[in-house]
Amino acid sequence: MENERKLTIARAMAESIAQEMRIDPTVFVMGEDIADLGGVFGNTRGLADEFGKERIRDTPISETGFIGAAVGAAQDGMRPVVELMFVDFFGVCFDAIYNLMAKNTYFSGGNFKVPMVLMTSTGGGYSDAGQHSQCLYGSFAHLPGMKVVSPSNAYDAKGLMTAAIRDNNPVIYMFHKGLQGMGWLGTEAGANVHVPEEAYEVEIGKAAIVREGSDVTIVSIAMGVHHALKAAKALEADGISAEVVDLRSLVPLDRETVRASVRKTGRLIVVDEDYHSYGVSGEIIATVCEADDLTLKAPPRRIAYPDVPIPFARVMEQYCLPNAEKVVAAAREICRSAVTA
Amino acid sequence: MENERKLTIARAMAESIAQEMRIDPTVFVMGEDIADLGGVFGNTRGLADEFGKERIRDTPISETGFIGAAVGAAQDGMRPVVELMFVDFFGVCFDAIYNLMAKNTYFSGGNFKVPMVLMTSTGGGYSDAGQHSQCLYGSFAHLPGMKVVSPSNAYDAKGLMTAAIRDNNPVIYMFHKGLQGMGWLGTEAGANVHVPEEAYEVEIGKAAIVREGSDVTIVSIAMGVHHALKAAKALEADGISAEVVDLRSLVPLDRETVRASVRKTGRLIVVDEDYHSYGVSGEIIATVCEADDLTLKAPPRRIAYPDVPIPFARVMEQYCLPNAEKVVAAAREICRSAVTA
Amino acid sequence: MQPSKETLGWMYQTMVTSRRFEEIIEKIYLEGKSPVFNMANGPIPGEMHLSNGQEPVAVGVCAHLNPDDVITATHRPHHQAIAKGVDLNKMAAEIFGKASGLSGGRGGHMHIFDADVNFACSGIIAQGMGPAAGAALSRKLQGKPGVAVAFIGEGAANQGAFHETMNLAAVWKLPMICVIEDNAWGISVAKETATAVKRNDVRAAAYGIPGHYIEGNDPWKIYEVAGEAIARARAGEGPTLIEVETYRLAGHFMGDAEGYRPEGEKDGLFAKDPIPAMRKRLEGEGAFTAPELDALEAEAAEAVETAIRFARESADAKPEDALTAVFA
Amino acid sequence: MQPSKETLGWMYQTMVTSRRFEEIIEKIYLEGKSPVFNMANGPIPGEMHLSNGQEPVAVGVCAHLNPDDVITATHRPHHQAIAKGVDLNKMAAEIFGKASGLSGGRGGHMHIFDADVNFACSGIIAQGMGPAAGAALSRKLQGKPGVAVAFIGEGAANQGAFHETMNLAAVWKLPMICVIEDNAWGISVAKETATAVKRNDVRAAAYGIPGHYIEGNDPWKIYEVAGEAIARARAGEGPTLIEVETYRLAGHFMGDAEGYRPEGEKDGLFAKDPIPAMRKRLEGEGAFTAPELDALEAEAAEAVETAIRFARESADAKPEDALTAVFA
Ligand SMILES: Cc1ncc(C[n+]2csc(CCOP(=O)(O)OP(=O)(O)O)c2C)c(N)n1
Ligand SMILES: Cc1ncc(C[n+]2csc(CCOP(=O)(O)OP(=O)(O)O)c2C)c(N)n1
Ligand SMILES: [Mg+2]
Ligand SMILES: [Mg+2]
Repeated sequence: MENERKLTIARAMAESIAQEMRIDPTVFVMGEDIADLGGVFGNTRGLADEFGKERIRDTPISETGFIGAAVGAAQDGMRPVVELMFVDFFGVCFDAIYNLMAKNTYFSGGNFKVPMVLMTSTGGGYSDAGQHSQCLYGSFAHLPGMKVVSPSNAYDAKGLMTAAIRDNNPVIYMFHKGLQGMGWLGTEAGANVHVPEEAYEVEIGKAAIVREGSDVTIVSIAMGVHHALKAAKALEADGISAEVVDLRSLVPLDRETVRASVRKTGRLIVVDEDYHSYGVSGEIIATVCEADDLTLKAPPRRIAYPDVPIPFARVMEQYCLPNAEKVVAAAREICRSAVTA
Repeated sequence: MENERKLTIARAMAESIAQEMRIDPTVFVMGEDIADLGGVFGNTRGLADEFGKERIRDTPISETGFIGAAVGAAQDGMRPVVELMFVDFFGVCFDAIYNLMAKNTYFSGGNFKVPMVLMTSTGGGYSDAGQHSQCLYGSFAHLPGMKVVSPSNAYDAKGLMTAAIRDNNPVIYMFHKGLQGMGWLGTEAGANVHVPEEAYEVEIGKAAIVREGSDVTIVSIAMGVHHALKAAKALEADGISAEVVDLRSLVPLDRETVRASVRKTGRLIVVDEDYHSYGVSGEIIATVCEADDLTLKAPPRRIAYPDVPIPFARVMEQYCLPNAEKVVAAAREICRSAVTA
Repeated sequence: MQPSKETLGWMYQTMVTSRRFEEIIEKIYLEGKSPVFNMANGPIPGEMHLSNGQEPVAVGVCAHLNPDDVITATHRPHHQAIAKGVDLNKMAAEIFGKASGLSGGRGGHMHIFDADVNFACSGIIAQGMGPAAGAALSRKLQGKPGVAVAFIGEGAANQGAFHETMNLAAVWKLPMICVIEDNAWGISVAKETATAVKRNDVRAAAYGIPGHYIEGNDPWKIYEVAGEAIARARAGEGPTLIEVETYRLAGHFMGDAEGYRPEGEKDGLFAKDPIPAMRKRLEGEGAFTAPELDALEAEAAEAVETAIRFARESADAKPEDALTAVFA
Repeated sequence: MQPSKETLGWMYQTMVTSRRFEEIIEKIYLEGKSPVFNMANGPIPGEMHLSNGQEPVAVGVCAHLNPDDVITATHRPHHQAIAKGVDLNKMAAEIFGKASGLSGGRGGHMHIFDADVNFACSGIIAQGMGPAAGAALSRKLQGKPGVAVAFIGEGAANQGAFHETMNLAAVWKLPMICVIEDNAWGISVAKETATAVKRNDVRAAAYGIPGHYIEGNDPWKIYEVAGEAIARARAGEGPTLIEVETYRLAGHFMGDAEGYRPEGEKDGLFAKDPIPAMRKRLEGEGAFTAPELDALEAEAAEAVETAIRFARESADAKPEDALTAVFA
């Protein structure tokens, strides 16, 4: 395309934050290594130069302190964008997140608003072992009072960030390291797409059909969407037409888009890099199965991370991770009837 | 019964701990208000008198510190039993729980064992509002490396505690406040059952069919089991025969017992006092629906806590909580075909 | 810095308001809870933490605050809320779980939130610290006046949040004050078995900021020390740590048998009840006449009665409203 | 307390072992990562945090420890592991993700665990603190000898876990030492912008325990101060807090361009490299001859080469073994 402006997710995030900071003096950013370093994952690069270190504020390694502070600032009229460097660190500060940030609006009967964005990196695949590679989508999505989003591409990354900053509620913004477009983490080329220069919003709570198909619905989020898209391409050769749903938001969850797709295809596969049990994959399957007007042609399948901590050794980690091949195998299995028919 | 020795869950827990402490000098207890006060929920009552305050050790309000310390003690040959007073407080100390306690065995390739029990109270129903009434079953069960149990009655309470203390792995022991048999929290009479004097184990990872039936399977845990049993009784009058499965353990999850029951009944209801989405209810439904050899006669149903923080006002909280009536209504709806047949 | 007569009158009256309020709440709390005490029953269900005896801390600090200033409080928030000027009627209604309550019954006694006077709570120990620092940061970033005070208990000073936030406030020189109410107990655990130092003011050294310990639950001294700290914060000179010796005249929560207290401790505390003590001094120094103080007390009692009546007569929360106000 | 010649030789040699080990790891880490640096590639994937320059802290402390004593380390654990006597072959194999590694490849460089010498890690900042206190408590409860040392960075001293654990260790008088390696940086954030006090030893006052700050990355002083603290702990007199000025000669992790460092800072640090400095003093004071030191260095180099060879030649972890060892 002539006017294409392909950005990485990292740059798309930073661009959205910068644009909002220009028009809204209450927006500011806090986190570890976000100023001079521009964020370990590049999503605040350049901001300190433009906005200075008062508004782009490096913090001590005190997540409970500064996320709690963000809650207080948000209640006092600011719109903090805060970074928890790796989602894996949520255990040192989760009370500030789920008992304060997520509940103070409710506790106050709506009299306090907590408009803040907590951005945090997810995902493995580059041998960073068990305390730096998790997704934990389910851990956040399970608890009420916070919206949860995760983009699979730069267009959504910018639009979701803009929507999140403007939202009057707390939003957990999870970005997958493997999609950031930072060379040193590998790059999923499919994540770098055209991003309009002007500010725009992608609606929080709205899933996207990123590929249409008729035989099987593959539901995923973030990195999993790329596995699904690759699988869908491979399945074409088998004569299997796969529809891919990119959830984009886990909370609110766009159950209707998922159900409508499965109503059409009659088959469901969920791809989830988070742990298998008690998480996203179970919820999506239940969402489909509990619908009264929906009959599956085959049992649903999930390709999720097994219920084990994430190992360091590359061969071990890759063995555990979802990938396109696993999706293809599952689709072939449950679509056998479709293909023979 | 002549030789019946009905205990509350609180007393059954304390009895198990005392018996293990008598035979194993490495067992000790740590937590807030567990010594002189005997635990806010009575489950360590009497222990300080018998074992002294070195082994029954009151802690500062420093959950990260003392749960982390329990991990270090467990790795050094002790068997700590630790109390997190309310499960709602997990946010101030979750890293010690899920990144250390749950993973150090794996990180060390099995060279470090972490034999400890983390007991914590769950559940609402008595207007303790949104930071003191949660169940959070899904939050713990979702993350690998720790076993998760929750008893519905005093017999299981003792046997699961004994098994947990003897286990070479970390076990999260969740006790529901409404079942403790502490008068001031109300008392679910069904939880107080005969408990043998001698030590015994209830196997971790094994569900129990606590009522047999043929038309619908009601799966639950802890307080929900009592709702299910009451519902099952009420449903008898309608000619609906309900089977009740008490999971007892969430990790490992006894998927086979659940599936076998639903294979027989063809219908599933999950009762879960934890939040609706991305938790236990979705996982159980998915477990059943993904089984290849299982056909449901009606869509599965879940009676869970809605995805909202827990309100203080009694009428609001009761409106949200699962109860027998809600289970009965769901069962009637999905069993209509059975009854007319 | 000595309080004016007007301020002293306000301090005394506010202490009495808080005390009368809790005395009535205490009575009503027990309604429906006998013969068997079950927290779930009665017009006020759930936990109930009274602040009887700790009123001097609230009034000594809040005498220096205006509605724009921010407070974060704890599971034991009534005295602080009343001293900060939280709407008494709506607060009573909240404690009763009524639709007219501050939060429409969603919060209850442990979650008192009043945006009009910038008052918030958390029932999680020490977790008001971060939000107080954040409010202070917000003022600094916006160039708006105002200080933030985090009230915590002495037990809370052993929480990670205390440490992280004090360091943050100090390194960023925030207009924040941390006030520790040292009532000697965290539920059943005595300060000396939980805290490695006798007095938490020494912990100010860990943040390079001023620290003060105030003995004797003394409203005058609290007023003075808090006044200096708040003036310092308003002047942009950064945070202060203040610990105040105070007394918990009630159990940790209602229903607490307090078997852990050494014998006689309670009697000693009652003898030091700060309200009669303050009245005695006010009269003794001739600052107020007995009839003046009686009048202040009568006004306080009336305000409390009005609030309780308002709460009693308000409509219950609507059950299905439980599902609303999750998001703004 | 002055180290014996034997101890000095061990200290020097161990520092050299650690340095040689990391120099080789550094080289191999870059294999497969050019022309495009991608962490996921090469024989050693993932993050790599080198401890070059910080060796004196590890050897000065560990000179007083035996295998029964306990260490908890961080994301930057090599020097401490080597000084504690972690099996070098198995450690190298672990870093390569081999089946013969300490944890069969499950842990990698940030999760070095060796039960034989009571060595454990956590990659989460300050989260080794609690386990160290717990190991110390375990010894106390069992009446067994042994101390526990938690190593953390200066940035970690602003974490809640630091505070909670120091208080716990002090109030329970545990045989624990917290050693803070002050390398002036937490990734890109300078100590003075993150920490409200210049030196963390003043924080000992918050726990009523001894605190020491050691300047100049000096192995002799570290040996002396650590020795006293460890002796104190062994004697049942409780914990000590020690902060040591040290230098991070490498980036935070490999791939770090260190753009945040003031110009020239790195050159100044290289000039203070503790290994040549120690060699110079050992020779200068006549404690060791040059050939003696050469021999120690040669032995160190050989041990490292053996370990790297062992690691290289070991079989890869088996993919499906990822599913094992979750539970004991
Ligand atoms: C993180 C956390 N741990 C434990 C509790 C339970 N708890 C409620 S009040 C309390 C004691 C608090 O003591 P202190 O801070 O001295 O306040 P006080 O009750 O004396 O006012 C405890 C342990 C809690 N609410 N939050
Ligand atoms: C709780 C937590 N927050 C943030 C990080 C990310 N992180 C890893 S190392 C590091 C800097 C640590 O600084 P310091 O404690 O001084 O140790 P150093 O790296 O200098 O050895 C940070 C912020 C983490 N691992 N854990
Ligand atoms: Mg107290
Ligand atoms: Mg450092």
